[in-house]
Amino acid sequence: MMAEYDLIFAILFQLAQLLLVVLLAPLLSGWVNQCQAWLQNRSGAGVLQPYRVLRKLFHKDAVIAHNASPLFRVTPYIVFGCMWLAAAIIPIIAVDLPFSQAADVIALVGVFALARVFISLAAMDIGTAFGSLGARREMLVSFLAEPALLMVLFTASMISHSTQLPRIVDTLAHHQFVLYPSLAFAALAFVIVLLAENARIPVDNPGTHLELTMIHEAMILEYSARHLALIEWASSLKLFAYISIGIALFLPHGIAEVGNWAGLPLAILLLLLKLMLAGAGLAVLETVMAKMRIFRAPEFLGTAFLLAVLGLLIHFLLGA
Amino acid sequence: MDDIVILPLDVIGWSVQFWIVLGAAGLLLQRVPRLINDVIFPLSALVSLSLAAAGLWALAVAPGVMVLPLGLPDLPFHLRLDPLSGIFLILLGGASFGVSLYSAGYFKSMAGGTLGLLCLQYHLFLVGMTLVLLADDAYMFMVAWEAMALASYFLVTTDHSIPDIRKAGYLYLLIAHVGAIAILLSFGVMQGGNGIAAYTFDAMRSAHLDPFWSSAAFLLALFGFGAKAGVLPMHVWLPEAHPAAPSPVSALMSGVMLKTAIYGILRVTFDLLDTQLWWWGVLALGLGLLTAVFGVMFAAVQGDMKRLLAYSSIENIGLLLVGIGLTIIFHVYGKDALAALALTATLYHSLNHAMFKSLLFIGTGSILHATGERNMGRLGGLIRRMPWAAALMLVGVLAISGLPPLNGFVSEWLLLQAFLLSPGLPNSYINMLVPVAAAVIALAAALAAYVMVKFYGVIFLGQPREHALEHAHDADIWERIGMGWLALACVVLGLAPVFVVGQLDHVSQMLLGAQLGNAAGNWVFLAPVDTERASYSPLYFLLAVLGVMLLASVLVRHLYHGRVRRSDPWDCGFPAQTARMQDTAEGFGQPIRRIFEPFFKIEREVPSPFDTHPRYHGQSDDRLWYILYLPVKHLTEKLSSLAGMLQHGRIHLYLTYTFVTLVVLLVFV
Amino acid sequence: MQIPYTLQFINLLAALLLLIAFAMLAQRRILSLINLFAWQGALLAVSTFIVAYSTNQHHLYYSAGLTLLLKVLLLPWLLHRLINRLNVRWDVETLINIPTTMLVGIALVIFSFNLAAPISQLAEGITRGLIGIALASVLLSLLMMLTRRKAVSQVVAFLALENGLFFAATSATQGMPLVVELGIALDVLVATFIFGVFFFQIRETFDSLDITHMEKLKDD
Amino acid sequence: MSLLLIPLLGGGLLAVFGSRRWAAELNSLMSFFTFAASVVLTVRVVESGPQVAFNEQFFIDQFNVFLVALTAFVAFTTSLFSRPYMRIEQHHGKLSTGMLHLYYSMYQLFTFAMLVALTTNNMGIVWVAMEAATLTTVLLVSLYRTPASLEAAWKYFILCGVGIALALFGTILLYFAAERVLGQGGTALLWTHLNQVKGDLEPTVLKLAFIFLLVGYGTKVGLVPLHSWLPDAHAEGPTPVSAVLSGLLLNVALCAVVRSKVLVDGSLGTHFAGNLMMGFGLLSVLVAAFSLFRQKDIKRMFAYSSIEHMGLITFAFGMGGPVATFAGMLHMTVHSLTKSAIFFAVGHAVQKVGTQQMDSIRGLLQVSPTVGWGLALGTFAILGMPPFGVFASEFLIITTAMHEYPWATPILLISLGVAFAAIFGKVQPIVFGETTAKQLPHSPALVPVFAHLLLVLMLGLYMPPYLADWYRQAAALLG
Repeated sequence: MMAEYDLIFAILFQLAQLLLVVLLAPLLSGWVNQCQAWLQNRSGAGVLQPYRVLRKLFHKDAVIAHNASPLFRVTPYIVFGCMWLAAAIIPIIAVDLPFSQAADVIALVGVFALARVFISLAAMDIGTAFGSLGARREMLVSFLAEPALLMVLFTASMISHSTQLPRIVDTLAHHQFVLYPSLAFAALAFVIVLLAENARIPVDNPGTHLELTMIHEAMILEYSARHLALIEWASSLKLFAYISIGIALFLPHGIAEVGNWAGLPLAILLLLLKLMLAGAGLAVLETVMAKMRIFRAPEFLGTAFLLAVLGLLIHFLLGA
Repeated sequence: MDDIVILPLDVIGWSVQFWIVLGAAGLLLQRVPRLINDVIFPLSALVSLSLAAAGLWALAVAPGVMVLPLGLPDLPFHLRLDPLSGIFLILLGGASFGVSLYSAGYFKSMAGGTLGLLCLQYHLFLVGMTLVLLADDAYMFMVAWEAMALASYFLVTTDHSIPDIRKAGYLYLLIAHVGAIAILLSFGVMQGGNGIAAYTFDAMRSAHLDPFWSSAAFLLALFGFGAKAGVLPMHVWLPEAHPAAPSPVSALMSGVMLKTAIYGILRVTFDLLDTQLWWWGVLALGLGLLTAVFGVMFAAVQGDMKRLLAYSSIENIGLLLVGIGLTIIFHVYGKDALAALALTATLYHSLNHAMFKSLLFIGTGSILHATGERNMGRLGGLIRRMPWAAALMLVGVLAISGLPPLNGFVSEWLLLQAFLLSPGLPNSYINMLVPVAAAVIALAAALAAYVMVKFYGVIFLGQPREHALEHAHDADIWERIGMGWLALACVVLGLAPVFVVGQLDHVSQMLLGAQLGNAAGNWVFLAPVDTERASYSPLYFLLAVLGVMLLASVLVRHLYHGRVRRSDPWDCGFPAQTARMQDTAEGFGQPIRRIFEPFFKIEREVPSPFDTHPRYHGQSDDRLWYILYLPVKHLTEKLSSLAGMLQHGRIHLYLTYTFVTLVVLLVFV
Repeated sequence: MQIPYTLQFINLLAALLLLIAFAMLAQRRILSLINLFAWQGALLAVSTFIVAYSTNQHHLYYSAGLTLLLKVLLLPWLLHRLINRLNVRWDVETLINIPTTMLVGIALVIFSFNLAAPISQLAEGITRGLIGIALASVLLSLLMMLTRRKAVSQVVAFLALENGLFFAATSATQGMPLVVELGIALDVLVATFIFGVFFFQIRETFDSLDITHMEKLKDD
Repeated sequence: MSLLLIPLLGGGLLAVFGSRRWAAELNSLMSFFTFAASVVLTVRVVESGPQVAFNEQFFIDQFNVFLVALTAFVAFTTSLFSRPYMRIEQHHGKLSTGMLHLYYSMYQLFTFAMLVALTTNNMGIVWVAMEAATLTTVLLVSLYRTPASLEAAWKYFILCGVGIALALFGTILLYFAAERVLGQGGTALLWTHLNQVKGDLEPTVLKLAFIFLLVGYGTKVGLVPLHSWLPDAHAEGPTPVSAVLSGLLLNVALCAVVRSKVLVDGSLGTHFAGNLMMGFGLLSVLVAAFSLFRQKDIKRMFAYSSIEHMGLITFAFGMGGPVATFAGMLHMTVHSLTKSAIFFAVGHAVQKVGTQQMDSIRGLLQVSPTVGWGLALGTFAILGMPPFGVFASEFLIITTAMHEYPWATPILLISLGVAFAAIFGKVQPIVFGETTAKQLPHSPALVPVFAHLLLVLMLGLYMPPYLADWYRQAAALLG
């Protein structure tokens, strides 16, 4: 009897989080931009700017190249769906999310990969110089970032003997407090991966359309209107997802335990706090760092990969 | 009851005979190629299906045994059908079903005489592979093994007027033969007791070897089967031979024949040898990792689509070998549940690779027919010309990139789980090795995605790079059916992992005495060891993604509008774009080549800015060829020149030989 | 004990046989080579006759007669005719100079005697030690074959080798069965004819009997 | 003993009628009769054990009767093959009628000599017959009267003559030892008697004798380093002659060696002779395999492959024991069949192109698929590719070696691998690719080729029980 109630509540939670993330994600990117603006002594467009952008884009007519294939048109939805899903299975408020039974951390990485492959293919679909350039660079960045991310997650799941995010978070947050040196390395690696995967400085610069430097923007050059809107939304979801992974792994404290309803309000409050902190941190990072040449990127990410593996090794070495 | 127990084997027996008949018929009917295409190949596909069914059936029942009145007088042909053979028979049947259907359409353009011959060789090839899986004594195994090699050799050299193809065939059969010699030696080491009857597998099973000799047997087997599978450093033939063959044959070779080598390694290591040693596992693991990274690295820089696929096959073989290595390690340290996990991952990945690699290879066949072009640098934009092929191959591409919810992801997931669950091995070195290995696997998987994006993007997407491509035609109906079947297999294998794992458990039970089972207990969730540790449900996953997508699109359409306007691509307002501005295959691979520069032997000629007709030529070669193979060649030549000095034509010296021989012998009496 | 005269005589003949073998080895002129060969044949015939007499086996008489017919009369005559027809009365060029050949020959003799010693122990009666001599003359002829470069002289050496064998067959083992000896004789005869045919063919193809012309076939 | 009379008669007839147009048919007919006779004989022997004839001068047991059958069969098929082959040669103006005359008569006499050598019981007669076989083939080798063929024939003649002479010395020593036990006269050289008393023969003498016999007959077998004549003779003679030389004469010589090996090891009680044979066998296999690489002339190459296989067989017989001997005989059979088949195919190929240089023979499959496939399949068979019979015997030999003499297996396997690389690499472009060949005036005889290959294939997949028993008995006989 009780179990059923739990299940129903859990499902409700799941839906709630789905809704929460999809609504909160643009806000986060808006917040990051705003912080950057402040750091650069600009008065930014305000944290709600992304929502306005999305509304505008949705209203416009979609303009599509003559030779665009169905693949091109369906990709935005796939990407959006994947990112939404990814953001939805990461425990940020409470750990009982029934859907994360269906997709563990490896699947999470898989989801990101799926979205990436599709957007790269779509970028090559029109057959413009920039499109394929962007696709190539995106894959180049990712083939080092993805294993690094996987290693980071592995370190955590080694510690918690599980590849399911709820279990990991549960272990990290609610058992006796332990300092994990391996996680320190993992955290460092993760930050780099986060920067790279979300097209941030120093790997990419979302702000510009400078041919020589752009990666993500080069891929979505041909998109417009609702498609572009979905992709933008998806990328803010992606940022949200990454940041919440970081939160879940490295400062999970305060996330509510299974069936602990009382803890929820606090959890939500903490979450917002963490998000704001993380966003501000990101802004700081982007402001203090400089964009690097595209061929420095592999070395940069190689470092991340190395750090992640080191973290894993240290876990084996010290058992912590 | 017995007859029921034996029955699967009988079915297979009939299928094999039927295949032989079909092949012969093909040879006889070479006057009427239509019959071969529209009747024989479809029939043979049905036979494949019956084979797969028999294999599936064999998993459940007790092993069937049969002794044919053929073979050597004291060593007749022994046949045995156990779960291990069963799984690989399913693989063979499933893959060849699609490929045969495809062939019905593919070979339409071929001349009668060649077609008849090819039909015969094709079926002999299938028969050879089947018998390899069934053989239960060394002699029959060798006969089937070499028959398989010979048939495939003739298939590879089907259009032998091209010198490169002859070279490829030569290299292929030579290395295959050397490998076969090693296998024979390994059987010789494993022989139980004396007399020729010691060469039945039963005798070998009952024989007990000391560690040294069993290691020798294992190493020889690893070498021999590795030579067939394309494991480093015996891989050189593979990227030559697989592209050379007609596409359906390449599909069978890459998809199925390589797996027979995996089957051989498993058979020898876990069935014939009664003990394993931990360092075998480490060796296999290391070799596998090297092979995987090497393969994918070279795949990334290929310009020829079939070569690219061939290198990707090398990568997948590497992954399989890693799985085998893990299995050995776990098994040696008594962690049989984990061993079962690793073995399941290996077998699962074998099945998957058979399906999607066959799919991709026959797909390239259609492209080849449509455009007559194997060089990706001259393709492009085919998704608009050949939508069917494009759609079906997209499935294959996603599957081989290891993306959820398709089958490639499941096996990689299982493999990574095996790594994650590994700690606690008594040997600290292995404990150190495991995470590194996991990292390399992840890297290889990610690179595979890179390769596949290049493959699909350059061939199907973008603008056609040549005008000839405007006239490309889509795959015909038989071809679509064949590709459709394989794509379907990829999806099903991806969505129903629980069922598949359940079947694979029979093999784990037989080889390791342990089962993986499914902790989740229901058919939706796949939870290898314990639901708390890990679980995955592709079905829910798929539903969720689709649901979210539909939700999004419906909302967008509903709240706003679906208006679309067509125009020229914007491309940053860049004027005057031509198809030549897209990345070529080589351009797409360039970053990889740059990052892993030391591993390639690169020769390029880059035009200077002042060339009136600038042309670029670049080639990335395999260093191993120059390091390992050429010295052997030179040594042989040196020795043969020594031998040649004996024969210098002067009769006096010949007489002196006789004289000296005589005197020496007389002295040494 | 008093050694029977027959035995002494055979031993003497054996010694002479060996001597002739050496002489042939040393011989430079082809005609005298053939004559020496004829003499060797004669010795062979005589010794066979004596063996036949002392052990009175009748078929040995036949083979003695056969030897006389073949090796003393027929073959030398044939060879002489050949040489006249092909007028090749040149000196024999050797590949290795004569003294070296002699030294090697002596070494061979010693070697074969040592080799035959244990066998001689168990040979009773008159044949003691003859195996050794037979072996020695066989080896000497072989040596001669591989030191001569003219076809004719090689053939003569070959025939001399046959002589050594025949000596072993008759004297040492007191006669093989008749069938065998007839066969052997027949083969020798045919062989000689074929040699003759060859000489003409070689001559007309290479217009010389120098077999150093025939070194074309080789692995290169 | 109609077996022996037929070829003799044939020789006589052909000596008379050899220049007629139907000489070739007569030749085939005679060979066929011989074959029939041998079949009859075989059946009789297999039913009612060994038997002797002509006051023990002739002796047939399971061992030599199988060689007799093989010899007669291959001689028959070769005669079938040589009919069109020789016609074409004549058409090309390479041969005159007189030469054909000589060829046909000598062919029959050669068959006769070999059969005598096989069936006789008298070690002396063995020698005589071997010599006769040499003499008959010498003229066949030099049939074309080209300088090369003359040189080859000369070398063949001299080397084999010397070898044979040494064998005679061995025989004499054998007799010398035997007469102590069996007394003077006829019986002392009869193998059957020697075999009974082999225990009491004088070891030292037999050792000596065996060395001479081995060097002597070994020269004819083509054991390294006595093999020098073999490539030349095979390359320069007419192809049918190469076929019978490779396929038959070598076997016959080996048969003689094996016979004496049985005696010597029986007398010594050690494995002396066996070891010697194994040594020579290994050396031959190794050297031949590496020599293959440098060949340019196709017949020469296959001659070397014959040396290699003879080495293998010698090794097998040297090992002794039922399985190895069985394997040795099986290998004799399949090698004769395959190698002669290959020579048939090669012969026609060479006629099509007009040269024996492999570099200029190309793309047989295009001009005549049958010849091409014959050559390709034959090559794969001789290289020990399953499912052909050669693999079966090699499998048995190697596995036995692995069990008895593990150290020898690497040598064998390396040699086999090298031989594979060499021959396969040279034959592939000959069969495949664009062609250089032209059509022939007479249709080639390919029935023999495929008949042989089918037999070999059958032996690889299925060996009839009676055949197996037959081999087993023979193996037991040789021990």
